[in-house]
Amino acid sequence: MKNKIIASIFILLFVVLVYSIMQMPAGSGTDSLAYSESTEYYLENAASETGVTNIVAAILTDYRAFDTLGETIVLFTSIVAVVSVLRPDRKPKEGENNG
Amino acid sequence: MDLLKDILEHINFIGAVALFVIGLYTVVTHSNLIKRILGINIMGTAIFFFFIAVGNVLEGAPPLIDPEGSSEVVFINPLPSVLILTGIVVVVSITVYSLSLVVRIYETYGTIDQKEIAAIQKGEDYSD
Amino acid sequence: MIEQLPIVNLLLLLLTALVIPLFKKKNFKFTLSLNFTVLLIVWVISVYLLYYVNTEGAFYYRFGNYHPMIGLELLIDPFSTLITFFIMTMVLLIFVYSTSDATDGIHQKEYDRYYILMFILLFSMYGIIYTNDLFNKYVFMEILSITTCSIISIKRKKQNYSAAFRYVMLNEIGSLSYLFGVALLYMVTGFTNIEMVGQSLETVWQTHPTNIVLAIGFMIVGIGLKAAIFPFHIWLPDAHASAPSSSSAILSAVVVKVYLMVFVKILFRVYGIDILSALNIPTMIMIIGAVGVIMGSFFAIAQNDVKRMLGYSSVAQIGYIVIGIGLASYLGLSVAIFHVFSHGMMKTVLFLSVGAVIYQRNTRLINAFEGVGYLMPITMGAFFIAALGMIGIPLTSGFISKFNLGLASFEGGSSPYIFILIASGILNAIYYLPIIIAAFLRDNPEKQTVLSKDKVPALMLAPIVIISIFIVGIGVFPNGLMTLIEYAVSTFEV
Amino acid sequence: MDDIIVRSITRIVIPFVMLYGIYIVLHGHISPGGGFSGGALVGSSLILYTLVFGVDKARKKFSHRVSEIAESGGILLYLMVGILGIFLSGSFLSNQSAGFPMGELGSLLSGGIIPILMIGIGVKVASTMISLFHILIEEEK
Repeated sequence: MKNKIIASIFILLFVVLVYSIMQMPAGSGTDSLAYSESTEYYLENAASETGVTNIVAAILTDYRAFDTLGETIVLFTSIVAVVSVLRPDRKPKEGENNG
Repeated sequence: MDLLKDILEHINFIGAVALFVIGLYTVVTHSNLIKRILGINIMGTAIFFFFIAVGNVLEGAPPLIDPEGSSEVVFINPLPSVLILTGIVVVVSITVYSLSLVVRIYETYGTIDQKEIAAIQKGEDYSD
Repeated sequence: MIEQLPIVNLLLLLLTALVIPLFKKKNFKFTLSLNFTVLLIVWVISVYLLYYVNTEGAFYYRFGNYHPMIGLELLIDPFSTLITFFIMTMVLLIFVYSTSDATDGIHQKEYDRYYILMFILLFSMYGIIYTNDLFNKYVFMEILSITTCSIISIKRKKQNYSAAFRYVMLNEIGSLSYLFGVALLYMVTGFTNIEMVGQSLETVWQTHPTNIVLAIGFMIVGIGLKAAIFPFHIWLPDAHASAPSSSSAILSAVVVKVYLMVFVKILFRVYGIDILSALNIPTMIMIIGAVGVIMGSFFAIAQNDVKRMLGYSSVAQIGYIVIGIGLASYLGLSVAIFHVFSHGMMKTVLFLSVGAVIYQRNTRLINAFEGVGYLMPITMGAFFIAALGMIGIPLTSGFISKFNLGLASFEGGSSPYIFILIASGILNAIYYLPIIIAAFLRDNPEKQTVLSKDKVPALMLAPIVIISIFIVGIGVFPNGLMTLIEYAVSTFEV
Repeated sequence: MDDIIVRSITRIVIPFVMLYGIYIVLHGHISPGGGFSGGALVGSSLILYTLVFGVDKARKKFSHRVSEIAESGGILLYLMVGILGIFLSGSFLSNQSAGFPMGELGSLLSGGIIPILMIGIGVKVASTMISLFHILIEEEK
């Protein structure tokens, strides 16, 4: 019975989301709101400013390079985190110093 | 009739939202830890799908400029593709970390079911 | 040269995190002193930036000198320098404590991993507060959530693993719904820079309100989950109960506050006060905060594990800050930021003194605190001062924030919240006083009534004593901090 | 998995997969792909090697020391390029304004710091994948 209620809550959430999506701008053309002047700037002078033909790579490593730096740090932290969890320098005996 | 046309226009976003709600449902209701990690992955993919749907342009070419001469080609919006490149790596590293936790939980609790873990915890709450 | 300082801060923290694994062979004292010098340098730079920004005015740090519409930028203004100053002061003192108490369940060889994670945690907190771009903030929030989970799960106990796992799951739902909010905003504005989104939202508010309403909802839920605001606080008590005391001090005194400041930044810079009041979001936030204050204190009373009780009392104190934010007035915001400072100090003293008690007496059950006052006068003295602050007794910073919060809510025309403040003061007394009474008035099992010095290393006691002096100091002369907060709050048009 | 057919096939396939991965990383700024996808390809070829030839042989090929250097190396390369940008043009990670050689559009050496950063990211992603895989595999024993 309990998961019937939970399921109906999620269906209600889905219906609300779909209803609100129907009011959102659906324009998937160059006139859509997301296609702002920053996109036009990227497409027009990314090649000339960064000398690279793949604009995604240009944005990734030149305009928003700090994002990608954050990205590599996420990778570095995930290694340190997994090593701190899985790589005991000696087998963790239960009842190690407590508290 | 225009409702159908309207839905067709928004079909990408509706699909993304459906995936998002499914992922949320999996994370919230399932008690098996691995299934909850899968739910997080579904939610992550749903949001990246939504990002791409936002940046999509009908008959838009991938944002590669050919050096010879820029014939009038309509490109898609490159920014969402950059953002989700970063997002995918984030969801991967979160999944790896939570999987390593699940390995440890299985080793110490002997089970990966949230209810059993809670029962064990309730059983010996102050053995600390 | 001055405007390079923010990047110098970030790079120093990052380079130390990368350099520590190379010093495996050196003895551990070398790494500790290296870490301490770096933290000190970054603290000095943050203080200088705070001074510079308040005198010269805010400035931007643009990566690659691109226009903010194209590239990323850091915004160094009175608000971000004040919060980074708070972060670094707290972490510096907690670091001093953790050098000797890191044995609390962490293996000898795990030390360097613990400090790598702590430095990356600091790097991501600095990044969150400095950055002026919504997606960049999301990337740093992810780094913060991985590092906070791993400083909880670094202790090899099974409670830690399950607490860390639950924290990862809830944190991940939080950041993904925040990202969904960012996607919705991008869909309507085409920018991810905070100020540009804020400006274009005013025009878009008339044409596509549903997008903005959905984005506000997802962002509030997302950041609420991460900042442990009341209905989404489930992970905080378990995480605190099992984590090592220095990490739970960092977690509750600093990390949660950073998310609350992100909450303030997004509400008042991205959306602006008129959209918020059109949807009467501030009243909703105040109700959430008030419920959090009361329920948090109720749960805290029912605990008998000290750390879990402190975790619930953190949830209650976060409710205060949320009420301050919800007032959405000049005084309300300055009270919220003041309470970030005062609660940060008090919670750090409480957690570190409990850690010292665990270090010496290996127990953490509330009813095992009998007569500890005689055995450890300094630690329990500091615990006493901090507990008074939490209850809100005059002469402590806790009283100042409660008094101003009452004033602000009275001014803001929502005076019923004053009763909530009084009720929560009483509830705090109900769960803090028994510990103090047990510690000082009852005699301990060893029947020792003469005051003996704490058998705890001096490096652990120093931060506890320093911060408790500050609690009383700021309680008596708050106007020094108040002017800084005034500068910070003036950057928001509230 | 010491089946002779699988071992010989992987011995043939792995160099090509790795070559293709390196190709994608190097041509990241001209054709689609780049640091992330190229690094993932190189990483998966290493994982294939570990799966087929077992962890201890793979550990000899890609030891702890190497994986640690590759990890911090990737980020240090990134930071050095960024700091270079500070000295040359006063802001972290700047490219054209820092006067890096832009090269001719569409050629391999075009785009200033972009190919260097792409290589940094590719090395980082590949070493992260392979060392995570090794940690998780070693946990079984």
